[in-house]
Amino acid sequence: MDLQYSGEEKIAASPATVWAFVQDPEKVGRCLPEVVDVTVQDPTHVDAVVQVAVGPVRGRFKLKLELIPNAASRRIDMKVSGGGFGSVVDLTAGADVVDPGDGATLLKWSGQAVARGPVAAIGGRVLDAQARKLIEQAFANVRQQLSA
Amino acid sequence: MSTESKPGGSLGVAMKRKEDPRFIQGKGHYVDDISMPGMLYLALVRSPYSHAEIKSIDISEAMKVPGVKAVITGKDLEAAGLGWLPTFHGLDKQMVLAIGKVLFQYQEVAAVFAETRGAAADGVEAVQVDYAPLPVVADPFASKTDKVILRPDREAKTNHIFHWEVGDKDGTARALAASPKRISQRIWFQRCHPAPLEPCGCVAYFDTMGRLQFHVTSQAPHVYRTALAIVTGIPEDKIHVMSPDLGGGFGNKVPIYPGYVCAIVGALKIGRPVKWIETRTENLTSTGFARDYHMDVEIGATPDGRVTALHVATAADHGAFDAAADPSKYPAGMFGIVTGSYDFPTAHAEVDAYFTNKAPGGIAYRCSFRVTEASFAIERAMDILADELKIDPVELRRKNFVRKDQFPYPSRLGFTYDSGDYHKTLDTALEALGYQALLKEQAEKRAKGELMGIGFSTFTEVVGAGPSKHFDILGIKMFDSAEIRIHPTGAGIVRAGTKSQGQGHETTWAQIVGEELGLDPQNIMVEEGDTDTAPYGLGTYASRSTPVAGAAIAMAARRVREKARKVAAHLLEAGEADVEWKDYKFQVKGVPAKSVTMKEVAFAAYTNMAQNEPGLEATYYYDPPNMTFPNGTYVAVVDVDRETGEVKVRRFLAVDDCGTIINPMIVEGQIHGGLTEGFAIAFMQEIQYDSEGNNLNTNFTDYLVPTSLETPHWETAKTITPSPHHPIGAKGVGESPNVGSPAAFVNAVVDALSPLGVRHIDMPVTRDKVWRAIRDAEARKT
Amino acid sequence: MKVKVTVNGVAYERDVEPRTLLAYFLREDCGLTGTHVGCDTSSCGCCVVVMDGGRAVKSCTMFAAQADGHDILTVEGLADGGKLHPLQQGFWDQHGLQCGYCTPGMMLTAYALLKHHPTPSEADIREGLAGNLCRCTGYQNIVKAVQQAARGGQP
Amino acid sequence: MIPAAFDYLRAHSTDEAFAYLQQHGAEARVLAGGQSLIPAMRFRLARPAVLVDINPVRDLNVLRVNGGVLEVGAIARDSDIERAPWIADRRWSLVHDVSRVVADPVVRQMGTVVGSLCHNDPAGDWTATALAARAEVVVRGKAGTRTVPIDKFLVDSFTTAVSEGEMALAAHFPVPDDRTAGSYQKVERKVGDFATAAAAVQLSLNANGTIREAGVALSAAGPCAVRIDEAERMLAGQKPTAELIRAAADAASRRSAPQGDLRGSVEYKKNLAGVLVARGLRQALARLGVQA
Repeated sequence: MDLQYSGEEKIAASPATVWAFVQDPEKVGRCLPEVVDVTVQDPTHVDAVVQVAVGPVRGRFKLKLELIPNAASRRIDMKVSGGGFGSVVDLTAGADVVDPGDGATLLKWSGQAVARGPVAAIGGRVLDAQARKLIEQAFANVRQQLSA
Repeated sequence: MSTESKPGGSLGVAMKRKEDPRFIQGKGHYVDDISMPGMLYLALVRSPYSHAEIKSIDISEAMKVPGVKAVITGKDLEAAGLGWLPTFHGLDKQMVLAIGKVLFQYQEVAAVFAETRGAAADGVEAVQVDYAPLPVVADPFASKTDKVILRPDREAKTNHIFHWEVGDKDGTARALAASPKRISQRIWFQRCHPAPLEPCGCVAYFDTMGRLQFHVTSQAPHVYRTALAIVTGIPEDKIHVMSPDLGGGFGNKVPIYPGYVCAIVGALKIGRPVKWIETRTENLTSTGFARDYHMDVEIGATPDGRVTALHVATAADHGAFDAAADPSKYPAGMFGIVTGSYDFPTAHAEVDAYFTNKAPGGIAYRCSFRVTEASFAIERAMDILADELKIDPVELRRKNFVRKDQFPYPSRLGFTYDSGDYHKTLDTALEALGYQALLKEQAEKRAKGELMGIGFSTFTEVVGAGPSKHFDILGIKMFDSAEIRIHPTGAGIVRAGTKSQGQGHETTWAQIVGEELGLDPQNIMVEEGDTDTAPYGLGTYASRSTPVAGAAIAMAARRVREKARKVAAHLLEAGEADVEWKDYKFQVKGVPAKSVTMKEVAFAAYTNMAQNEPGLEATYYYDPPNMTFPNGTYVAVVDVDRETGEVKVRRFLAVDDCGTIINPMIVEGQIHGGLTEGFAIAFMQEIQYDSEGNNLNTNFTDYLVPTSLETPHWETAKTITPSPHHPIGAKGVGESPNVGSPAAFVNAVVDALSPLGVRHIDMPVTRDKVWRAIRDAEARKT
Repeated sequence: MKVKVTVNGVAYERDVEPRTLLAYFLREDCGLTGTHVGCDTSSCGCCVVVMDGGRAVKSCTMFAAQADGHDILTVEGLADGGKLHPLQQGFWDQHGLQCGYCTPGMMLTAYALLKHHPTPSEADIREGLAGNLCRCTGYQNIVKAVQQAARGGQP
Repeated sequence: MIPAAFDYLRAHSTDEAFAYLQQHGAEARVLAGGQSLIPAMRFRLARPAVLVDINPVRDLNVLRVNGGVLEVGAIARDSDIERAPWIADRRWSLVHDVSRVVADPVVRQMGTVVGSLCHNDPAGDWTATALAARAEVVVRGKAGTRTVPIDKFLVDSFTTAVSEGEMALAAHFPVPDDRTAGSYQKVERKVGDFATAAAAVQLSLNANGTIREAGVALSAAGPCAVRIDEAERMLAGQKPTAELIRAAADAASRRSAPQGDLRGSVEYKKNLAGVLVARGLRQALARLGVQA
């Protein structure tokens, strides 16, 4: 069960500012929707607890976030894995920090979620909606935090 | 058919079942009904990954969960010498709890013991396992490349488990090459699962005498006792296995599962009773699956439809461990029955098995050891041949049937069919069906563009494993046994080495004793499943109960009769030689009026036995001289909805020949149940894995069991061709309907679509597949 | 929490966790093991009991707390003293069971069906039982058993 | 499987239930039928900290025609509709059809209509029915009780206009006139399965036989049940003909955006959507004595 998404965010901040922001585990962790707690493990690893509320799926889920910056191509890749009770959700997302030349920045992102275990079997449809929302909201939060 | 049980003449009586009163009043006794003071609940941590290294298992959080008493992992078991268990036929071994890495999704990783079910589940959730995913091998064809070696623990560093073959390889190849007509088809019998309504489970504890008291859902309790003794080192006298009422088995309750071993180890380590009951998800994802045979079938024939040669090459998906519960000399089970009901001049069958990242197993779901796969292959391929030769599939079968006069028939792949009258069974079906009228209706419908199909399956099975010269499990020969004791008042008890899971042994075994000894079956108690009391037996599966244990009961009864004859002679004041058993009583030869009943003799055996040994009992261990070969003709009539791809089974007729019938009502019940399983397999069921090794059918929402609304109405009929070598001529019938029916369903659908040029559809025949087959065929036409 | 349920006419008062499912309350807190559990997705119907005289419910998909103050009929309450209920007699006469695991749920679903639909056709019965799975009988004899019960219990 | 632990609060009145929900907000879930919630809890997908049981609330257990609407209270069961004496009237044929194919006959004796609407499963049966019948949902929030048209009520997969701390009290199905009939066409692999595809249709005719109003909606054809506006517009005012039915069906098939899964491929489900709308329209018209 894997599910793909993509999107774009126009951010009113310079590419350099955006590039610095997306490499900061604390800041990126805080962008996760409904995040309740963020604990930075090291410069590229952060644990976060998010409150999930999609239909019947309610409760707190522990997520492990790994940031993989690629300075040359100004691309940041992220691995998010989390779950509970024998289920695992592996999200991979990546964003290209693009300089359209007008002083602002274009964040072109794409994401993919792979679910395993009972959550895939039962929550397949629930999961799709939740994973898409998680990734969309995270990148929207990046824009919000940078333009404020 | 008479339904009254009476002393003598209880064979063939549709007697009401003796075991029903407890079930209809909620007084059945299933494993999960057992609860004991201080009993702990065991729940298993399972892997979400299908192939991954285990970096670490952190049980600290779990141990803090209120109610959790202990958590054990593979390393703990390894330290106790129980890390790996030999698989059923002893040619491989299987991890109890994962050690080092996991090899299939939902594999057991850790065992949590807690005071309540809730606490056990909470404990499972708190165990932190760190996995490092490894590349996944999702089918035998990827496995064959050996790019990723799944089992480095084995000596041979390959995923190839075994090559098996039987028959004349070169002769068949030559005959095929020389055949003017030839068909070949890849036929995949998909992975499915027996899913008995009661999941597997056990209660294990060590009593004050240090004996392991082990209540478990087992179809073969004695084999469990011996295997556990060998594996755990606990002396066999200190192991008491009790298999109570079982809520269905269908082969799912033959293997010994990791949950059982963890329960025993837990009970020993913690010193309290431990109950393990699996969930439906655990049952479907980790216990014995069935089938998963990719079969390439080739048949050669003359233009007028005489078959010349058969070749079948199979790639078998055995999952992560080779735990297929076959007799040890038969890695591909009875697949050699693939020539079916047809007299092939030459044949050659071969099977290559491979490891994959899927659950282990393969032998289950009423399969008679791969007979379901073999029968589906030949019955589907014969329809493809009929289509190629433009001959009516009925005529093609009739022309190639083994004739009645050829029995006992030596098949080209090593069996000697005991008896059969295939033409009579076929004609019985055609007449009951009104075949000509159906053909006329089909022609009219086809003219209007409607899709109607008629599908046949004229199968022959091989059951009743089996003769000691060929068959053993863990070295133990596959005999079976019975012990009969008649009490002073003429009542009695029979104990057998089998274990019913709903087949009605408490009634049918009593009917055999009633017939053989002229006693009332209502007063013959039947007991199975308790290894402290029942004589040693190999259990109930592969339709072996009646052919093997049924024979043992008849033979034990005849030993009782011989002993009784001595007491009768004394009562009749006649020489033993002058006393004969006739019309269910002992008579002085030629003087029928001078006779005594078995009831009278039984009383005398305890009160007036003269010089004879008191008491009236006997035991018999029956080693069958040959297997038995039930057959049948099944016919499905279907209508296909072009717009939705739905297939409606309008009629289904099953004519079965299983030799002598003990209880027609119970036989009919077995046929109804087996046909419903065949229907489910043909149209609904599959255990599917994606390329990542994720199981997509892990519960009853996605692994479909048909309800009363989808299940067709079943028409049944019979012919009777007794087995010459069985004491009462019985052949066994439990698996025939599951063996024979899938081909009839699929043949009917393909027949309905044949005007569009469709020649084969793999099971399950879903609406989506049918709709697309129609759409693609119409696209080809324009 | 405290839960008081009348089961087969007998009042049971127990202290249970809120998450206790009614099926396990009946089996383990009341010791009535005739109600069975066969799945984890409310699919199989082995756990069906009858609430308040006429409503068939899957007791694995209901908390014991929801049954507080209600009447529950389980298979153990079907027979009237020694006399079998027409459904029990029907299942026995028509060979409507083999392993017995689905039988309690099947009979209680039929009990509620007959309460609301005393003279059902074969189609009504097959539709009414479509929430209960059986792996042994193929349903045909179960339908005949319910038809016999509807006729007043004679074979 | 055993759910995660939670606190159980039994409400005896709507006010009491509403107070609990306001107090616990996102942590709480309403327990009515529980036929979707409890299985999700058993798999620990749903782990609410608090369950508010509204089954004891007598005034939510209502099923009556009142002021031009069929009022379906929050704990009125599917089976109550299935067994209602008035259900055989052809004006209620859509609602009658769906009440016989939701889930399975035992689940329907606990499952509720309002619960199904609030759950808003992409393959839900009541959501598509509510669209075709142009129902409304009564929701109680901090600012009091409001009536939300179904089109506004269904927001996204498993998401509706009921926000945290709020509670749905009832669903109102307008009472159709006597020249109205409907049909619910559902294809499922077996009883109890989610729909592979499903179409809800309701037609009201003018005296001259033309279509006064048409409701056409699909289930299992997108994030949640979807109204096929184009088909409804096509049908309105027209005389029902075979070509019109085909055009409406094609519009539905075009609009259908299902996911491919074990139940069928995208192309199969899209085609099926059209087939079921056509069959639904034909059956509704047949129930009105019109052959098309």
